[in-house]
Amino acid sequence: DKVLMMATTTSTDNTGLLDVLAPVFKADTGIELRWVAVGTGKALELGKNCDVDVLLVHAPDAEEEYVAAGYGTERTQVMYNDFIIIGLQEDRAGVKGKTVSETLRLIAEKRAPFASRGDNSGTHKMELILWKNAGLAVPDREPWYIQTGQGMINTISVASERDAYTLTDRGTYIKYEDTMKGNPPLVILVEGDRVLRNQYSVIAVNPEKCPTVNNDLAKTYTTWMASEKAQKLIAEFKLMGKQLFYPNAGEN
Amino acid sequence: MRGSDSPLYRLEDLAFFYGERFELHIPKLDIPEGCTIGFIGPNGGGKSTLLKILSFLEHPHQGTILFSGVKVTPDANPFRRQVTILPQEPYLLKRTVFENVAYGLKVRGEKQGIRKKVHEALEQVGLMPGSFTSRSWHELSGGEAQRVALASRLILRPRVLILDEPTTSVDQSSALLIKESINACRRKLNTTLIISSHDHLWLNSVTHDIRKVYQGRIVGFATENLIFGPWKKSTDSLYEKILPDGQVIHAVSPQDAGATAILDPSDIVISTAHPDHLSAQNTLSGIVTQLSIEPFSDTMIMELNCGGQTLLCRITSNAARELNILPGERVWAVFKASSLRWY
Amino acid sequence: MRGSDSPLYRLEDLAFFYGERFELHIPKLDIPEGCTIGFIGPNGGGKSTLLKILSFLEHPHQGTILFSGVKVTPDANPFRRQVTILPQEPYLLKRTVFENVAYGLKVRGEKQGIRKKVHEALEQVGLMPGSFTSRSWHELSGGEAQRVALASRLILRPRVLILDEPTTSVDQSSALLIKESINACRRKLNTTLIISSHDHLWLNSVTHDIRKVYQGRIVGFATENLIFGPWKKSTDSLYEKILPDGQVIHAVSPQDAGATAILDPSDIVISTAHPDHLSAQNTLSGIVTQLSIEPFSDTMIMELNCGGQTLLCRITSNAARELNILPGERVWAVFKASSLRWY
Amino acid sequence: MDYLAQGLIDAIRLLMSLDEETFSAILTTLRISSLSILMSLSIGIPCGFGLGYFDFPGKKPIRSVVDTLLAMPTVVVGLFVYAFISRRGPLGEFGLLFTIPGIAIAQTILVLPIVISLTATAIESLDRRVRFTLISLGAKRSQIALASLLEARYAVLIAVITAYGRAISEVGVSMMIGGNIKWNTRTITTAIALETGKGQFSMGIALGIVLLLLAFLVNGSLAFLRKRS
Amino acid sequence: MDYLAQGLIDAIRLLMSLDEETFSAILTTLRISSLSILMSLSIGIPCGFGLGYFDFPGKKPIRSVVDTLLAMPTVVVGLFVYAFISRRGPLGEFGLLFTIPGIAIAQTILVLPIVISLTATAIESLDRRVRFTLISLGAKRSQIALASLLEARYAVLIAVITAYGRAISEVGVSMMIGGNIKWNTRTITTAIALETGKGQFSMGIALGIVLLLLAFLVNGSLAFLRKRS
Ligand SMILES: Nc1ncnc2c1ncn2[C@@H]1O[C@H](COP(=O)(O)OP(=O)(O)OP(=O)(O)O)[C@@H](O)[C@H]1O
Ligand SMILES: Nc1ncnc2c1ncn2[C@@H]1O[C@H](COP(=O)(O)OP(=O)(O)OP(=O)(O)O)[C@@H](O)[C@H]1O
Ligand SMILES: [Mg+2]
Ligand SMILES: [Mg+2]
Repeated sequence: DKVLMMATTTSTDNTGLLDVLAPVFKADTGIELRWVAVGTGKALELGKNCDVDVLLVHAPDAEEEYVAAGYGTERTQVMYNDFIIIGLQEDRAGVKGKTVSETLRLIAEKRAPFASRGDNSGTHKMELILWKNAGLAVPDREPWYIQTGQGMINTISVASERDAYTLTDRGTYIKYEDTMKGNPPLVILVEGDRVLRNQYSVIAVNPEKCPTVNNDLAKTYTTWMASEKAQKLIAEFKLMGKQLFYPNAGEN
Repeated sequence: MRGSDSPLYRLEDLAFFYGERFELHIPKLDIPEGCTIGFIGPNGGGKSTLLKILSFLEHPHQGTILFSGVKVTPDANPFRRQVTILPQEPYLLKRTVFENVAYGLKVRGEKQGIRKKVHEALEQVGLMPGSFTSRSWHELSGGEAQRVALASRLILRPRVLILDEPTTSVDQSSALLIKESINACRRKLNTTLIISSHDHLWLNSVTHDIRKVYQGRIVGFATENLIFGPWKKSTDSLYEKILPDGQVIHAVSPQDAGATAILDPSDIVISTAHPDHLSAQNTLSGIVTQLSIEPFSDTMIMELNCGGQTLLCRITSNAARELNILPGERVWAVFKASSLRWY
Repeated sequence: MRGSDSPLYRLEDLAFFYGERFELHIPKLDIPEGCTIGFIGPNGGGKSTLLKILSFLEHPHQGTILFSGVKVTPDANPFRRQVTILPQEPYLLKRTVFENVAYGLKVRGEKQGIRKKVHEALEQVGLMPGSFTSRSWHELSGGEAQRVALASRLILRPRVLILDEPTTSVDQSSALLIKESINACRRKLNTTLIISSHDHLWLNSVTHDIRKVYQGRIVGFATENLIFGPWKKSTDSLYEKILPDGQVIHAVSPQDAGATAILDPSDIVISTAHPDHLSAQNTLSGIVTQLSIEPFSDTMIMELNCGGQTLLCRITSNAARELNILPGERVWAVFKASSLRWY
Repeated sequence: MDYLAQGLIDAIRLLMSLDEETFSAILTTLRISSLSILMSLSIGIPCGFGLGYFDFPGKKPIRSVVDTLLAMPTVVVGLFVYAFISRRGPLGEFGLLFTIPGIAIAQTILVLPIVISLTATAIESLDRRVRFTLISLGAKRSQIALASLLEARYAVLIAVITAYGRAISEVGVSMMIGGNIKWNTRTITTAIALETGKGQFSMGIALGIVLLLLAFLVNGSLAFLRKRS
Repeated sequence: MDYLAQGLIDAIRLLMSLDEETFSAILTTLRISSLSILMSLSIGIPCGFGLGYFDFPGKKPIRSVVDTLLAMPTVVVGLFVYAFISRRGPLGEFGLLFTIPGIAIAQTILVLPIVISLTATAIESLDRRVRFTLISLGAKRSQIALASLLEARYAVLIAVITAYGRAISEVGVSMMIGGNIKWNTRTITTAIALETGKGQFSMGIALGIVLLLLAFLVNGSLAFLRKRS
């Protein structure tokens, strides 16, 4: 039996995308896909330790570093979704429709509560970039800046309990909308900015560093994910009638 | 409440069960205030069970207990602190000797003079306070532990002091001391004393009101002899029990083969020579093993060993003097078959 | 190994401490195989400690024990299964009576005939197997529990049987039974018996080799009288101890005021009238409380109560007969001041 | 393997450098665990005593339920408490969510079964004579409870230590109710979870060592109590 | 609040519908916890007996260490074991990561301190006469151990139940070592963590109820043992 071990981030697992892809992959190639869903940092660490064969992650800078250090090969981008800023309908800082940088400046100025994941995840890294882009220092001990150090859903929960704004990926937000029966306390306020794109890539663990990994299977998987069939499946994957991921294999 | 006419304890139609196996049944028992009453009897007779009931640790399954005229209920009992029991196997709290003896005072909220009282109580049981107070509960010999437990009861100056075999594993001179301490309690504080013991002599020196507890019943008085079955039919009307050495005891119509006979020591006549031509059906030869004075009377108890069966016989001091019998001699015990009453 | 010339136990210069407080010290003690030896003495004397050492439960801090000629070491002891002890406060395993009695056989890997042996052992201690085997450990009276514990030792048929106060809380007829059981052990199996007890009479009926253990030392024989201090100087060479009733005992040069004197019962002369013109300095008046035969001899032990001090006196049976003394009578005990030896 | 060695070095560095973040987490941890252990002892020990000492109808089923609750996952306790104290919950108005008292309440619920069950067993394992002795010496109900607990002090102490260990080491409740908010409700364990999630395994180990040191100190002071008593 | 009620309904539905995913998780949970409890008992009970029964130099420090390890967070145990069994770790070649035996080993390490500490206390709390009685009746060392444990059976049983509760309810180790792989190493607790992480609180509660039912059944069978003995 051919088993491919993958480390991935929680978003792909939590949304249920992998549950759709894995059976088809097995039917096509006879390979059973097993995955552990962890934070991006931990996923990369598992790769470094040769405990998995392939990674599906979304932190471009860390990924490049990882590949450059020789731990991974064949980084292939497969899909993206985007980040959004959500907050209360009342929108006390008045950020609705503003650009991302303006939004952050307004929040900092009004000292409106903002929930940050603070866990080095792809989302957190994106947030750090956004602060920098806005020309602001990353807040730390400000009372309005809530660093949860938790997963996305929990961070959204914290934000809603504290009437805070937060940055989230759209997939998780749709999931959240779903559990709130379509009537979430936090709504989308800022979206669509090009910088908010959230790119997912597949990386095979380098067999030179890790002789025990199944590099062949990893290659097969990478190819399959970039295949038209898989790309179509990704595009068709919907929650509440909404598309979560946008395939972009081969695009640059 | 405390009617001077009603006895301290009145037990009526009381019953306590351990499953099907054992039943303590007491149709009626009065214990007047200030008296001393002793219980004696074979193992498993029910002494400890009775004492636990009298100290309100167990509640009977049937019948009533009146304590100074008031009915005792199973729960919250206003008299609990007036009664204290030294159990058969006393337990010492895992603390020092001092704290063990002082515990009862402390829970009563006493704060003053505890030290002095503890020392007195220890002295009463023959333990030198200096050497014992600071010891831990396990740094004691068996008899010392027994006496610490007693001291922790004496210190309470209770209205009723119940002692379940207080002299087990206590040496003889301490047994004497204990006797004096509890007698002092009675004299000075009019404490009612309820005591069980297997040490007949010791118990006798503390009280002359000794009851026998046997198979869950109070069956008369201490010095009575119990003669156990099996009995088998010998002649038309007589039954017999054969002693280990071949001698025979005759009795009249036991209820069943395993029945137990009671023989009053006063019903036995002693002879220094083998008696002939006597109407009594029972003549047993035996060795005198012990002679002791009976307190508060002009009689003496003679203990005979008749081929393994111990018989207590009551004789007057005069008779003893005339017969000039000493331990180690052979005598004959004579009694009627009809003197054996059935339990 | 089992040299017929070497005694079963040989203790040499043995010492055992409980901190600073107590020291058991035995310069030399031999116990031959097959004998019966008794230990008696006041509470805290060290009997239990000695018996624990003899049963290899404690190891002395100093000195050696040879067991059938082999030196005993603190750890792995090849003789452990040859010796068993009934402790002063026996503990029953939280199982049924049957399992308690059978446990020793089971750990020895015996499988056959256990049922029969358990029944026999229970009968030996006077418990009917039918009514007891299936009971749980806590469904027993004090004396019954004591006897179950004894049965679980008797069943082992050990080479050495050590009993620490085996008759506490056991009734008199069971005490007789126990005596017979352990005597049978000795007769049939040549078991060595080591027994402590406070019941002088009972112990006396089991063995005539009774030692007194006092303040951690073996101080001679059982019937010796101990007279405790305080002593105070009266005349030039004499010291005196005043008894509760005012009578005085004179002694010669105690080491210190708290010293304890030993008085051999054979050193006391009994008189039925107040003796005059006697050279002995001590003449105490007392009431005879008890007379008992001494086994294996033609003597008798008379127990006197001299104003609170118990004195044991040894007289020949002939003398007893001639004097015609009975319990309850007043007599005079006469002995020399120099008869008091110092412990 | 490297993590372990690196973790040890990091642990020493953390403690030596008086790292502010770490000390904030240590303080939060100590606050929460002291609060929760005090609450759970003051509820759990009396309940455990009652369950071990008295005979009453329904005792056995209650005991079974308590024993079963020993298997309650922290996350479930977290969810349960969250349902009550979240804004929309019945106790929402007290604003306990994401606060130290909130975590302490949830931890109390988590460790209560341990305290109750182990205390009840400690009392049940006592010599059966203790009860009669205390009653016959005149102790009233609360005095009996106190004295019985003292008789069983070793077993009760180990109940306390086990409960404390559980409280200080749990993460689910602290995460769910506390929110792992930096400088605020972040405890050592939630910090460990965070670092581990980041892939900073050696930092996780380092914080784990810090936690164990803390536990060692707390146990040490309890052992000191044990000695004195 | 709603999700508590909803959780109850979901729990019934999960069990009634014989939901395959749930049953896979139940089975995995049972397998792991049985394995880990067996291992921890067979190591921990002898160790606990030794620690409670014998006096030896270093006994007290060892006891303190064991008591401290009660405060070991699951994640730290997970990291620790991970360091050994990861491919690059010294035991990497056995491929224990992401497997049931791997989780069981880590859980064993997690609950060992509980078993050892509570067993030691159970033995220490025994009447001091037990030891002498067993020796004098001729029991050899292993027989003494067995009989002492039987004398302390209630306290030992509660040690087992506490340890089992800890093993079945922990999530950090199962997550770290097991990886929460669906159909494979997903246990009830990791499923709860997953569902909670997704915001499916009622599902988390439902799975929590399932877990407690499981624990109740296991305890029930142990209570049955307790009755028979
Ligand atoms: N908890 C119990 N369960 C069942 N039976 C019991 C229980 N306790 C005692 N018994 C039985 O009840 C009877 C009376 O016991 P009790 O302890 O009152 O006797 P006792 O007269 O004090 O005997 P002893 O002289 O041996 O102390 C005995 O036959 C005993 O076996
Ligand atoms: N564990 C202990 N620690 C300290 N001292 C002890 C300990 N056990 C006994 N002792 C002391 O040692 C002495 C001897 O005790 P032991 O039990 O041998 O006496 P004993 O002769 O058996 O007395 P008893 O007739 O009361 O049973 C006593 O003074 C006692 O107080
Ligand atoms: Mg009794
Ligand atoms: Mg003794």
